[in-house]
Amino acid sequence: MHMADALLSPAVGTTLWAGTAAVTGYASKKLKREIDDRMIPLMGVLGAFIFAAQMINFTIPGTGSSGHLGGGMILAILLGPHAAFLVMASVLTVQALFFADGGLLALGCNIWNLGVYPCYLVYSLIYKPWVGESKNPGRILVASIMSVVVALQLGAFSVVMETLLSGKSELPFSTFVLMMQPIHLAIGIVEGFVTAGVINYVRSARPEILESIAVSRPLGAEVSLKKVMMTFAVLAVITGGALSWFASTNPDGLEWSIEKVTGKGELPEQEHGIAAALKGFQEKTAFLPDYGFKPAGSESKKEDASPSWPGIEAGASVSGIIGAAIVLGTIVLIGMGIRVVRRRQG
Amino acid sequence: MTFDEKYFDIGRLDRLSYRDTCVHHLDPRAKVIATMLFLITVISFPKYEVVALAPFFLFPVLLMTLGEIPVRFIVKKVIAVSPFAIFIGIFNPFLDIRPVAVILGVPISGGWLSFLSIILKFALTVSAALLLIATTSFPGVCHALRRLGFPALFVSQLLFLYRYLFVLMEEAMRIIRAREMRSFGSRGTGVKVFVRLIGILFLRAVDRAERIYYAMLSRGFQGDIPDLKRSRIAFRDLGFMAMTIAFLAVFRFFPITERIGRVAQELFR
Amino acid sequence: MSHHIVEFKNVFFRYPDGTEALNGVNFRITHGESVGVVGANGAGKSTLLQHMNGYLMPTSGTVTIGDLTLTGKTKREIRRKVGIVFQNPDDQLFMPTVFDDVAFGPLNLGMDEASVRERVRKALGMVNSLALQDKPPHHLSCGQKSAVAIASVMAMEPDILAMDEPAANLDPRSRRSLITLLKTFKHSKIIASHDLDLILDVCERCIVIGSGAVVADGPSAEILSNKAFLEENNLELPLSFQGR
Amino acid sequence: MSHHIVEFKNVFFRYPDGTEALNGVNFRITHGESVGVVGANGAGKSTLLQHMNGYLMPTSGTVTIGDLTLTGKTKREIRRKVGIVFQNPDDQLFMPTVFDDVAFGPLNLGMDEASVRERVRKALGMVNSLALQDKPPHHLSCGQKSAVAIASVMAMEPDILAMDEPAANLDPRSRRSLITLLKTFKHSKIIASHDLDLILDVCERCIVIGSGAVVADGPSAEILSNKAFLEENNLELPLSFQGR
Ligand SMILES: Nc1ncnc2c1ncn2[C@@H]1O[C@H](COP(=O)(O)OP(=O)(O)OP(=O)(O)O)[C@@H](O)[C@H]1O
Ligand SMILES: Nc1ncnc2c1ncn2[C@@H]1O[C@H](COP(=O)(O)OP(=O)(O)OP(=O)(O)O)[C@@H](O)[C@H]1O
Ligand SMILES: [Mg+2]
Ligand SMILES: [Mg+2]
Repeated sequence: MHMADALLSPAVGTTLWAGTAAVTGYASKKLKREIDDRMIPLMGVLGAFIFAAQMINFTIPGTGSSGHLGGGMILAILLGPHAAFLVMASVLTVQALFFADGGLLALGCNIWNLGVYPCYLVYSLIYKPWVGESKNPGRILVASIMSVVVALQLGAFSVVMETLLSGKSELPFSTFVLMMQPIHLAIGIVEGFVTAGVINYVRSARPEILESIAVSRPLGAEVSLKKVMMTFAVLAVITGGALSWFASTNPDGLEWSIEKVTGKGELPEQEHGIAAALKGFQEKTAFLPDYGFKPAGSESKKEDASPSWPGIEAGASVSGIIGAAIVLGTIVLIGMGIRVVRRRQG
Repeated sequence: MTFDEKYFDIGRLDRLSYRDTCVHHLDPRAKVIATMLFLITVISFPKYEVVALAPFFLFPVLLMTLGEIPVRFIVKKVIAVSPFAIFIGIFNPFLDIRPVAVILGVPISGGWLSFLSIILKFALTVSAALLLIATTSFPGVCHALRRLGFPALFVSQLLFLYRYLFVLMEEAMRIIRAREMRSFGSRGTGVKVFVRLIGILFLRAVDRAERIYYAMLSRGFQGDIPDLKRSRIAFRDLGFMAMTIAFLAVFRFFPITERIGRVAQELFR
Repeated sequence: MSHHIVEFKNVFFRYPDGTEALNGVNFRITHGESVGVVGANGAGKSTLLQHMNGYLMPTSGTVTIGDLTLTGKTKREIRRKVGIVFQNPDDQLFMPTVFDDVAFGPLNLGMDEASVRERVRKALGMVNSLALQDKPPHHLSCGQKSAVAIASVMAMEPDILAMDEPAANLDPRSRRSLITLLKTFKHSKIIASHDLDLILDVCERCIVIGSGAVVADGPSAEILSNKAFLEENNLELPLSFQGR
Repeated sequence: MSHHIVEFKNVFFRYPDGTEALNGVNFRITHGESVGVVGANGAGKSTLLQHMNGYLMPTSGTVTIGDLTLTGKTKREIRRKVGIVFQNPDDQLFMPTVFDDVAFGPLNLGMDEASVRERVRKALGMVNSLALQDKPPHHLSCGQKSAVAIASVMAMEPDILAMDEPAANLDPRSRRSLITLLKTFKHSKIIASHDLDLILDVCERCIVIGSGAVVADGPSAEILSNKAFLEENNLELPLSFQGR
C-alpha cells in the first residue's frame, strides 16, 4: 500500500514531506542526546533485517506482494519509538530509491503512514500501556495483533485520504475505503501473529539480547502519553495550516475532492469554484469537434486558462497529439544518437 | 518477483551506480535537487494533462543514455512496480465518463485522459527515482542528503542499512535455501517455521550489530561517523542545475508541444 | 545404478547482475566416485555446487542427476537425492536446538518419531556431536556448527553428497574425522575446497575450475602434484607435498 | 618498550549462559613476538582474543596491555594499541566503500585529510588491494574482503595485532601472500588458527589452549612436532610435517 508519486499532488506531497522531516529531526535529536553508541550499528542492521524479513514474506499465503511485515511494530517494541521510527524511515527510503516502491515525493506519505503511526502513535497509545513490562506471551500476542491492525488501518486510511486530497483519482471515498480497509485488516492479523511470534521467540531464545537492547533504551519508558498527544496536536495544526495554505494558493482539485469525501459517494456534481469553471470549459471544448483543427496562435485563450489548468486546452487536441508524437520521436532519436556516438567512441 | 530476483535487482542497480560517465561524475547534490524539482514539476500538472508531459521524457532519456544505463532494465523495473498506481488509476475511465474532447470524431472521456496522465506521470517519476540511484550510488545520495541538512544520525544509519542490506539479504537467501532443501512439498514451510526463521534472522542481526560495534570501537569510534569531504560543487554541476531548471520551467509554463503540433499541421496542410 | 550419476553438459550460468560465473562446464561423475573441485577464490566452485540441486538453474546447458534432467519440475525430486552442505554452517542451522535442526529434514520426509530419533542419533554420532543435541546453535563454536551442519544433511541419507568447503573452521582432529567419515560414505560425493590435502585424501578424482570452466579433470594424485599448473590457477602444492 | 607487552594473569571468563570458556589463562607476550594460539574447536581461542581489547572483560583475573591493566576506563586507550581482525570480514567492513572503511580508523584518530589518504594508500597497498578502493564491500569476493579487513586494521598502525582464523576461505595463493604479509609486520602479533602450517610459518612461539586453559607454551617448531601431545589436544602434526 505504498503511496505512489503519480497519484499525488504537489500540495499533499510536500506537506507530508514537511511533516515527516519534522518528525525525523525530532527523533534524531531525541536519540542523539540519549543514545548509546551501540544503537547506531544496531539500527542500521535491523533496518537491513526488516528488509530481508520482508522479502521472506512471500512464503505466507495471502499477504500480497510488497511485504510490510509489521516492521514498524516489531522495531518499536524492541528499540523504542525514536530509533524504530528512524529505522522505518530509512527502510522506506531505501525502498523508494532501490525498488521505486512509492517514489521520492510519496516518501513523505509513506514514512508517515508506515512509520509515524506504528512507532509513535500506536506504540505509545496501545502497545506500551497494555503490555508494559509484562512478559506474558498471551498478552503480547493480543497487544501485537491489536497494534498492528490499528497501525495498518490508520496507514490504509491515510493512503485513501492522501489520494483523494490529491484529486488525481476518481475513486469515490466510500468505495476506496471499502477496498483498502478490509484487505489491511486481514494483512494486519497475519502480521500481528508474526510480530508476536518473533517477539516471544526472541524473548525465550535469548532473553539477554532483549535486555541488552532495553538497557540502551532508556527513553523507551520515558515517552509519556501527554508528550505524544502534544506532539500530534502540534503536527496536526502545522499540517492543517500548510494544507489550507496550499489549498488557497493552488486549489487544484482540493476542494473538489473534499466535497467528494464529505458529500455523496457517487460521481459528484461539481457546481462551484474551480470545478464549475472547469466543467464549463470542458463542455465548451468537448463539443467542438473541429476544435483541434483551428489554426495556431490562440495565445489569449491559453493565457486565461493557465493559472489552474494550463494544459487542458492542449490536452485533447489533435495538434497536441501530433506535437507529442514529434517530441517523443525526437527524444528517442536523441537517445539513440547518443548511444551510437558512445559506441563509436567506446 | 521472487526473492532472488529482488535481491539481484538491487545488486544490479547498485553496480550501475559505480560506472564512470559524465552523469555519474556530477555532484550528488545537484542530481538530488534536480530530480526533486523534476518530480514536483511533473506532479504539478493537472489531472487531465497528457500532451504537455511528453517533453519531460527527455530528462530520463538523457540520464539513461549519457549515463549508459540499460533501457530495458529501467523499463522492466518501472513495469514491475506499476500495479498500485494502475490499480487506483484504472477506475477513472469508468467513473469519469464525460467526454472532454473529440478526436477525429471519436469522443474521449475525461477518465481516460486522467488515467493516461497517471500512467505517464508514473513512468516519469519512477524512472527518475531509479535513475537517481543508478547514476549517483546510494552512498552518494546519502552524502548529498547529509550536506543538504538531513540529521547526521539518520544518514549514518541509512548508510549502515545500505551496507548490511546485501549481507543480510544474502543470509536470508541462504537460510531459505537451506530450509527448502530439507522441506519437501509444503512440509516445513508453514507459519511456525517462518516465525522461527524470522526470529533466527533477527537474533543474528543483533549479534552481528554487536560484532560490528566491536569492530567500530576497535577503530577508535567515539560516537560520530567521520566523513572526508570529497566532492565540491563544480562549474559543470551548476550548469547542469541551470539547464534542468530552465528546461523544467519552459516546458511547464509554455504549451510548446502543442505548438509544435500546430506548426507541423500547418506545414502538411 | 544410474541414479547416482551427475552430469553437467555445457552448463553456462550468468548471475542476474551480469557476472558470468560458469562458462561451459562439462563433466560426468559416475556412481560411487568421489570428486574434488578446486580453484581460486571466485572461480565458480560454489556456483557449480548450487546447480546440483537446482538452487541455481543453468542459463544454458543441462544438468542431469541420475535419470532426471534438472528442470523446474524435477527440482523437488532431485533435492531428495542430493544433499548439500554449504560454506557457512550458520546458514544451515535455523532451528532452535541442534536436535530440532537435524530432525527437520527427516520429519519433512514424513518419517515416524522413532525413526527420526534414530536417524538424528546416528547422524550426530557420525560427527561426534551427540553431546550437543540440546544446545541452541548460536551457542556453539564455529567448528561445532560445521559438524552439526554436516549431520543435518547426513540425517537425510542423500544418494549424492555435495560439500562446499566443509573443513574451513574445523580443528585438525575434527578435520581428520571428517576425512575418515567421508571415506566411509560410499555414494557419490563432490567436495569443493581450498584444502588440497583433504581433497587428496578423500577424492581420487579432481576437477580444477578457473574462470567458470573446467581447466583440468583427472586423478587427484596427478593434478595436485603438478606444481607449475597449480600455480597458474592460484593454487599451490598440497602442504603435505611441500615438506619442510 | 613495555607498551607492546601482553599479559594474562589467571584470567577466567564465564559467558552469561554459564559456559566456562576460560579457566585461568596465564601467559606473557613481549615486544615484537609473534605467537600462535591453537586448540580444539570450542577450546576458547576466540574468547581469549576478545579479551585483548576489552570486548569481553575477565570474570576474574587481569589482562595487561603495555602499562595498562584492562578495565572499563582503560578500554578505549587499549583499543588504540590492539588491532583485532575478526573471523568474519563482513562484520569488520561496515562502511559503504573500501576507502571509507579503511579511512574510518585514521579519521577517528583525528588525523588530517592528507595523512589519512596516505595511510589508506599504504594499508591497501600492503594487501595489494589499491584497485578496490572505490568499491562497496558487498561486491567483493570472500578473499578480497579478508584482505581489506586486514588493511582496515593495519591502517590504524596498531602496536599489537590479533587475528582470528585469518586464512579460512582464502585460496592457497592468497593464503601464501597473507603469510608473507604477516612476516613483514614487525610488531607483536597473536594469531589464532587451525592452520598449523600457517602458525609454523609465521609464529616462532605457540600457545596451546585446551578447555579454556594454557596446556602448552613454547617454540612452535618444538610444540608442533610433538605428535603425541598434539593428538591429546585434538590437533595433529602440521600437514607439511606429515609428508606422504
Ligand atoms: N550472488 C551473486 N551475484 C553476483 N555475482 C556473484 C554472486 N555470487 C557469486 N558471484 C560471482 O560469481 C563468481 C563465482 O563465485 P563463486 O562463489 O562460485 O566462487 P567460488 O569459487 O565459490 O569462490 P570462493 O573460493 O571464494 O568460495 C565470482 O566472480 C563471484 O563474484
Ligand atoms: N556467545 C556465547 N554464549 C555462550 N557460550 C559461548 C558463546 N560463544 C562461545 N561459547 C562457548 O565458549 C566456548 C569457547 O568458544 P570459542 O568460540 O572461544 O572457541 P574457539 O576456540 O574459538 O573455537 P573454534 O575453533 O571453533 O572457533 C565453547 O564451548 C563455546 O560453545
Ligand atoms: Mg565458494
Ligand atoms: Mg573461534
